Amino acid sequence: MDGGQDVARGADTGPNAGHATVADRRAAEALIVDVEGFEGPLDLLLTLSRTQKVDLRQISILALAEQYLGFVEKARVLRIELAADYLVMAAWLAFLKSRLLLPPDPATEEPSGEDLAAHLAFQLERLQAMREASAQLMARPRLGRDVFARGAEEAVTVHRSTVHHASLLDLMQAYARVKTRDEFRPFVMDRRDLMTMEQALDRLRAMVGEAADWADISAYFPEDWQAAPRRRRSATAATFAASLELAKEGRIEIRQGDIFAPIEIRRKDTA
Amino acid sequence: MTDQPETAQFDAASRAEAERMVEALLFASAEPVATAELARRLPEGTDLARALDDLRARYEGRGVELRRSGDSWAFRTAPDLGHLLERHAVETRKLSRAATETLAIIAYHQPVTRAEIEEIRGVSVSRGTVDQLIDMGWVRLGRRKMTPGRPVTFVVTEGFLDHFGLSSPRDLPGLRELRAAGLLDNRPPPGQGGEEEDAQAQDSLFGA
Amino acid sequence: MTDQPETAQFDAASRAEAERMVEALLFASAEPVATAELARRLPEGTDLARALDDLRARYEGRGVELRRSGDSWAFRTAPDLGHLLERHAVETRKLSRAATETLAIIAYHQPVTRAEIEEIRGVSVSRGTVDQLIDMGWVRLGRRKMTPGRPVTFVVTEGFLDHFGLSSPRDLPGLRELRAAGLLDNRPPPGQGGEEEDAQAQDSLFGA
Repeated sequence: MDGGQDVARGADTGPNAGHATVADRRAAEALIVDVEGFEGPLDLLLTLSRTQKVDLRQISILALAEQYLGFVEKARVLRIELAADYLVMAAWLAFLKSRLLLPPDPATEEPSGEDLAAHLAFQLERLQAMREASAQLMARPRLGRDVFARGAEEAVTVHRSTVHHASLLDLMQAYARVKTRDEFRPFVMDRRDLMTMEQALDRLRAMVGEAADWADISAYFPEDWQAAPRRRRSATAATFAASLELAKEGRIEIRQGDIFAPIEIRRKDTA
Repeated sequence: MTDQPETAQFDAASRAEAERMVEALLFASAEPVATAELARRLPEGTDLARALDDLRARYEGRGVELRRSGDSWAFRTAPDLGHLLERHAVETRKLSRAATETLAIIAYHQPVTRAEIEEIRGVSVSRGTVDQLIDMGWVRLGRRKMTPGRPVTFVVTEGFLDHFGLSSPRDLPGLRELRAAGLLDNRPPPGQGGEEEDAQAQDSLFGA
Repeated sequence: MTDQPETAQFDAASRAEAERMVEALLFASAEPVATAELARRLPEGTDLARALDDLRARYEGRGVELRRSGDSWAFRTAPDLGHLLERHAVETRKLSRAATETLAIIAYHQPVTRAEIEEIRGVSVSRGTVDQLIDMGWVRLGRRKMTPGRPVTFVVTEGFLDHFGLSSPRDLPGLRELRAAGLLDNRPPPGQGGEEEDAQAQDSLFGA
């Protein structure tokens, strides 16, 4: 409790030092011990200002600055570490104090000590006002504590219905997709309906010896390649290509009466 | 409340106050409140029965009503206003791919059996898909096919034509038009079913 | 509703009906309902403002009251009956002093930036404090301020107004007196002639 005594005496630097009661001393002591409880230097200043027991508008900023500096000094003596912003405030208040005590320098454009002090007073008053407003707000009848909402909430029933939509384009694209789906598979030649030129050539070579008269190349298609359009088409192409090959070899003659007319071949007699 | 000494005035004030209290209690409660529970929560000497009567009369014909169920009391929305607490949320969703394809096949090939649809799509068609299209009013049953088993066929409806702005299913663009429109990028392999036009043209080229 | 051809009668009936409907809608909801939402749920042409006025008058002094918070409306039990309803009280997190002060500063000074809150409190505001207020649904982000850095601002929500029984931020206790006393002014420290660097330096001096 020795430290406490020190602090109590430390508060004597204030203007009310002479009339300090035991209670005041205790309060000042508590200030030091509870320094953690302060919400920053402005809060501390506000608390200190209450010891002046005057309206905040009449407060002596000079006295307040001295109180604060005294507080910081005591904290230093007690080896209580103060956060940096408390020290910054102390430095600023020391500066303010010198401004207030020294006659103003007419050459400088810097704000006067009075202006700075007035602003600090404004800040304190504003903080105090916000603190009171906060208390008033919290004291209002509050929802869930004093005032209540309907307990049996009747929820809105939502009837969901889904409307499906498709456009003509969707429809056409879907059809195109279905009809071309095979094309998007890895490409595998379907040889079942495909006659190669070699096949046609082998067949033609074997048969051409008998072809004395002009005949449509389709006559040379195997029976099972005549009907189905896809097979017939492949046979036509392969046999035509084979015919050209044989014509080149000089084994057959080839003719077509007109555009799109049947292509005919016959054996070429070699003299 | 009032401090008037006249009994009548005091009585009127306390009667109104009792009604207010019951009102607040019932309003704030999540569950209907039993008469006994109300009595327990109200100041002693409150004429609860009268307060409930007053309250019931006050809410008569209002948007909410005081309702009794068994021995408990609660505020409930007036039955005729129930519709205000309903919301009809209509969600527009794109028709699924399976449904769109099935619909397209029916439109292009109608009348078409389920087996035929499956053959064209190359996958089985779920009952739900066709049912959905029927539900939507875009597809209906056509005549049975005169083939073994007499399978049902599906055709598109007037509603379908309406929705897609077609005057007849024949107005559906053909594959060539689809291709011209860039909807069919690849040349189809020759001779695939449904490409009669193409096959025709080539066949005639080769003199078929 | 009535089929009477007389306009006056019809009007009176539809007026009463509108009031009933708004009553039902607001009674059904524990949360305040926005005016726009009410309008959406009511038949077209309903005079919503009048219905709300009628309803407010009807419930004046009752056990439940019609209350406005911002642009939303809700029925709430009368504040003087809180003692009856203690059992419905919900345990709320006790707010720290920093949180209640920050909340008050946001309410009275809104829209307000974090730097401004810090200047008023003379101490830095932890992120957690504002986050907690946002979490509780009492504070939300407002528009960015048109000053260098375009800092975000904070404003109070309709949930805040609802919780504290305020119709609008203008109804905050003592607001007028505070404004008259100049305590809501954004008064820069002397010597700050809009030179931002200077301001910065002094702000940090004041713990901003």
